[in-house]
Amino acid sequence: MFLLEHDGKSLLARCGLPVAAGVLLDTADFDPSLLPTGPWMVKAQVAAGGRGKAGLVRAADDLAAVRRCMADMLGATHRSMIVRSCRVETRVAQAHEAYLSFTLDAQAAAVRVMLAADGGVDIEAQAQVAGAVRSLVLAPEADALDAGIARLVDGLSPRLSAALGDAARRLARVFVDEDLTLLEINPLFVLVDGTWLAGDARIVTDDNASYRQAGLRALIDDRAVAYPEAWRKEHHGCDYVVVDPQGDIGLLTTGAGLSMMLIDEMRAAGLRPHNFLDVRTGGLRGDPTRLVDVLRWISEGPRVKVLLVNIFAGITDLGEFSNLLLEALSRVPQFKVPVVARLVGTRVDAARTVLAARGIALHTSLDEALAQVRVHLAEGVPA
Amino acid sequence: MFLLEHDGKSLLARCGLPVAAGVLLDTADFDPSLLPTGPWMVKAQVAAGGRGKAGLVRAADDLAAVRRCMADMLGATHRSMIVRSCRVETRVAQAHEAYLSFTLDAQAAAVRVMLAADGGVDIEAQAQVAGAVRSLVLAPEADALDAGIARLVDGLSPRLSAALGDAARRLARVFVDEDLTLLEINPLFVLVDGTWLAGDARIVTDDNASYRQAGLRALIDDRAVAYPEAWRKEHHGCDYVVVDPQGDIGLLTTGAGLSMMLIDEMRAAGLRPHNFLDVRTGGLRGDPTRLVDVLRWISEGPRVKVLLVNIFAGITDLGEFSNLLLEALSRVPQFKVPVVARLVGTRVDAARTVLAARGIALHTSLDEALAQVRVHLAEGVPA
Amino acid sequence: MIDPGVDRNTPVLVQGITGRAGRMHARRMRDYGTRIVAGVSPRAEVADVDGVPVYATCAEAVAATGATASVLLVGAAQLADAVAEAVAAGIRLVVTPTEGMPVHDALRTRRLVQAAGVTWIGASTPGMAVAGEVKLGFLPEASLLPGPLGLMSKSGTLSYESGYRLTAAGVGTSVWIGVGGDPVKGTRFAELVPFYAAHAGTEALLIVGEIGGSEEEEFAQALIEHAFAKPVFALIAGRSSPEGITMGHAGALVHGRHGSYAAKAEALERAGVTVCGSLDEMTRAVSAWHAARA
Amino acid sequence: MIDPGVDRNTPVLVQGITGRAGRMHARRMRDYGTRIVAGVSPRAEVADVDGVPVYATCAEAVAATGATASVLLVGAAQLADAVAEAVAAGIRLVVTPTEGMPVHDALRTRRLVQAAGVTWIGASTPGMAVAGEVKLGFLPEASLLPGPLGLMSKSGTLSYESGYRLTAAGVGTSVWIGVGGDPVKGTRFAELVPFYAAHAGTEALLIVGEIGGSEEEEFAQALIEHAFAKPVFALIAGRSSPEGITMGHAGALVHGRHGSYAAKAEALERAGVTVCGSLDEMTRAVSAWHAARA
Repeated sequence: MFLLEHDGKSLLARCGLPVAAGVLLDTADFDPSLLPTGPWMVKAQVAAGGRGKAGLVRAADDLAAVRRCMADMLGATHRSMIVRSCRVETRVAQAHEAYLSFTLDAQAAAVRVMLAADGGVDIEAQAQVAGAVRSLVLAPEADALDAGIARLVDGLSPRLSAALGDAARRLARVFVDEDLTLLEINPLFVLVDGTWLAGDARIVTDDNASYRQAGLRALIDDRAVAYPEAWRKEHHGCDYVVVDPQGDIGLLTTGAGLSMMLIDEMRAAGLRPHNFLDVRTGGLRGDPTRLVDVLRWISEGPRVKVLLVNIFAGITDLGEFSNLLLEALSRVPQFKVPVVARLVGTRVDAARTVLAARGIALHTSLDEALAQVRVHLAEGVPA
Repeated sequence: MFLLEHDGKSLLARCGLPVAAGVLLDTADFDPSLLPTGPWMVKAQVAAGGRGKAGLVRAADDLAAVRRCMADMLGATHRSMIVRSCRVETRVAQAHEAYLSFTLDAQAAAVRVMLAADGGVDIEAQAQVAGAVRSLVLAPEADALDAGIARLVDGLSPRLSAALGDAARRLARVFVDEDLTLLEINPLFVLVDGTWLAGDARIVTDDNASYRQAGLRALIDDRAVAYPEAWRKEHHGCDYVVVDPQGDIGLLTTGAGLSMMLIDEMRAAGLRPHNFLDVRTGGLRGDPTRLVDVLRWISEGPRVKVLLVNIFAGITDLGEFSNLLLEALSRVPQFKVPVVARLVGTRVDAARTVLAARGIALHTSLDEALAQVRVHLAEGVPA
Repeated sequence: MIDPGVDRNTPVLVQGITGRAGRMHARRMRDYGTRIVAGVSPRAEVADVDGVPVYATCAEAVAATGATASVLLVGAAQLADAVAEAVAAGIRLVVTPTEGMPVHDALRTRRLVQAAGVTWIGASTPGMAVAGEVKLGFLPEASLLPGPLGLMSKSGTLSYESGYRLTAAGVGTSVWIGVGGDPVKGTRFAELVPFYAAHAGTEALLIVGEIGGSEEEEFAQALIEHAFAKPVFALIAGRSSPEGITMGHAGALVHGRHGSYAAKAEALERAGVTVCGSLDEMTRAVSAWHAARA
Repeated sequence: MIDPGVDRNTPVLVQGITGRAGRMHARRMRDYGTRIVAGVSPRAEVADVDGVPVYATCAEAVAATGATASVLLVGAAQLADAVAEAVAAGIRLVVTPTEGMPVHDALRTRRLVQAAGVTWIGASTPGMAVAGEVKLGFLPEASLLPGPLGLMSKSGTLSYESGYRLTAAGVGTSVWIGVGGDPVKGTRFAELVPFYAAHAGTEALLIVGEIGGSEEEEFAQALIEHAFAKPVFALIAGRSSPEGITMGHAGALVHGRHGSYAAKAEALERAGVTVCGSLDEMTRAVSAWHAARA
């Protein structure tokens, strides 16, 4: 998951790397003794770029100014995300700004390290200048990383070479040990005395590795609202995204690719699905709980008028699934929309019998099912 | 620090212990797919007891009810703390309620385990019934704990004995391994099938052990507002408490005991100190930063009219300290109140010279200093 | 180097055979025709599962049976070690349906199999199959009709649906390989181009891709570089997915233009691929080719 | 068992002598009269600090010098191991000024020293002293006048101020022991009652306590049980501290009536202790006793 700047910097700090001292605050009415030493930068915490230009990163010289900045930022919307908290940190003065990043090269099965002596907000412009951004693809072992980093910083001024070499070696360890898939520090401040610290932190963690990263698990536990996808994966074992809050068709579907394709096709046909879902039928194991949860979420769509169930069962027993579905529907009685089922695969005949008993017709053709969805939508329109 | 219930339960869950599934939410306008399976309990997160009687723990059967409960609770004040978040968790039905706690016995240098077959809100009443609460003081090693726990559950019904024995053995490991000083589970739910789960969690962690508890450090990083004392200790290295928001005397003092005593004596004499502070002069090491921070905090007291500096220097060089103090005062120019200094100890004469150059008289008698404070307070009163 | 060639005679291991999934899928694969010669499990007390002998280690299983391929049905946390064990034991083809492998584990495992010259299909793959002959993994029989179409897919379910519709239309598959939806994997679309170019039973190729990553673009480049002469069709899921949000697969993430549907469609079309906008369109296009070739 | 008896002849080690604090306080203690015979530090390259020989381990230092007491100036994370090393080397009295020792470490260390019959003063103690003769720790000279008053304290600074005022009033101390402000510690007020009862140079006792915990209550109980015959004075900080908030010391936490000023004052007064409400009152009361005894 893409960490908020504050969480990224906390991770770095816990790994022993230097960052500007900072605190995460969710109210302008804070206890002043929580602040680090001033003067400060006040930085809205949303998982998106372009904060500076949107006025969401501001300097503050006194406590009153910090409170004013926070009052302005909290509750503001940036790229359709609400600012729920700000990081207030000690401002770094008179530092050189460099750039350093670590990513994975999936094809080369290696770590790509990128370094620019001149970083900051204009890194995209720098990237156009030949030689300004140095880059190497390195094996993920410590020796190989260190050797490559030595080549990357070779030829820079002694102060920059020493500072960026130290930064890169230590950040490379963090990248590997903490199971990161992106680690970008821009700007990386190099101070006059040759020390460095991370001015920003763009970090993407690997959710699959959360079982061996206690800090990441703690973060997900703490911040369901900030990291809803990771939280859902950790606690519900399925993927759910509201793709259209005003959509009128709820989807109960399995398989990421097929569910995405279904949404693509429905939209192309002028229909408005409310949600993406990969319910993972293979993980239900006879318990309707996950289906109950999912139906509750879908029922929250204010305009949802029909539920389309689309399951391609390579392995899942559709008879058993249909029983679970009926049980789940009965546990969400307030969700009273018509149900259209399109099921293909193992024991589809048993499913047909089960669903028929509740008046739900089973389709095997997706086109037919979509036609039935349209009928229900038309019925839902007031005369 | 005393953990919020949610953080306590997350800690237990990360240690592999069973708790009701739950999520921490700070807004009633949440994504419904973050909720665990319903029906739910909505529990306001404040670090104080008596939530149930204050209506801050409520049952909710549907999403609308959850949102209603949260809208009621968020922003409410309980024992002078503001409710900033709620834990919404799956409600446990039809369970027996037991009690289990672990504390430290400082005199015996041992772990006290207390167990009651009948727990819940009436545990205080149970404690009056002879034999209802079983208690043993045990050595902190695993073998000794397990042997003692076997004696504690002996004689209970087979189902309770098995469940509470399992719970106590596993919780004892958590108590020791996670450096807890209090671990109380009340109620501890024992289900019909003999499994158990933690219905509540009162946990106090040892801040001194945070260097070896990554999860605790992550929590402090995440939640400065919820855990201000731990955050301050981690990041500022000093202790600061506002004891009277309307107090008119700011205190720049060192030593916990002497600072407490000073406040006691001032209050007994009808004075109103604003804050407690143990600035730890031994940790300044020639850098005025901590003093600047502290002066900023004190300057936030809306009625602070005078600053009393009281330092007993067994080791600290008072000449050097006085220079740091003047430097710090010059960096907080908006804090314009008169300063009264009472300094005793090493190199007090050098301090007198330094302070005199800025017009600050140095007292060695605390009584004289307090008399001078009264003069300044009287000056501050409008004619 | 990448050689996913298997047939009904290939001796296959199942690592993790004593687990719930291991037992079920070993039986299903065997019922389909796969020559399951042994299982591997650290549970020393189990001598056999449904008649398949169980060994404590891959090395013992390979020594006793001569297995050359292995299907791994073990947990994500054990997967990297299990692949390494298979490679060390001399297995030449590993198929790993397990979901949730940490990316850094996948990176190291990819380096390991490349160094050993072993072919690794996965992780997060539904598996692979030669229709009517052998399958390694989960591919459903309703979608498996023997025929001349090579099929590669990131997504399991979308490929099932594709195969099902093509089966209904009378178009069968030659070699079907699910490369999986993870960002770092053992075998990428582009790396299979030489195999399908050389594979006599494959007369055309369908790739079922999805947004995110750069595999479709690499694949388009490989088609050009290898002067791939057979017709190629593509179906790409996620055209209408919002940017910056992961839709199920960790790899299915679009940032700006990188990984977008438009970028993929453009690259594929430049390489002469017929990009289909829907399952229907894909089925019609492939059926038309199939009918025309007869 | 608890025996804090030291004099000018006691041979004392300083563990952690090569650190900043170790070097400074070793010099100050020696200047005061303490017989510092050796330092201990893992920094093998340092042969001596200000003329004090440095050994790599306590065992070597004890073997070479016969030291029986040790002052530990090491980090909180190393403290438990360092005490264990001192105990294993045969040291009989350890003084640990270090702040921030984890409570569970303190618990295990207390068990260890009790089993070995070793006296441990600390952690978070300013140390102890026999005024005019020897000091182990940080106690400031301005507060140390030889005299007949035994002094025990949880808080460093409040005891400095108390000693300073008493010194100004002409009242000196016999044996001054800072037990420290941590909740779990090596030596508690009550455990020192037999020592002060038997100590010939002590004619009266002052305890400087604070809210939180139950040491003052235990101490009151011990006075009764041992029929302690000398006058006892008490000064307790934190009377006006808010409940449920820690004021600096981890032990200074009041929950309900437990650990409150009122509970402590009541228990002490029941045991015949003169509880003083302020530094002034304490100074007057002790001075009055001191003047009357002459």
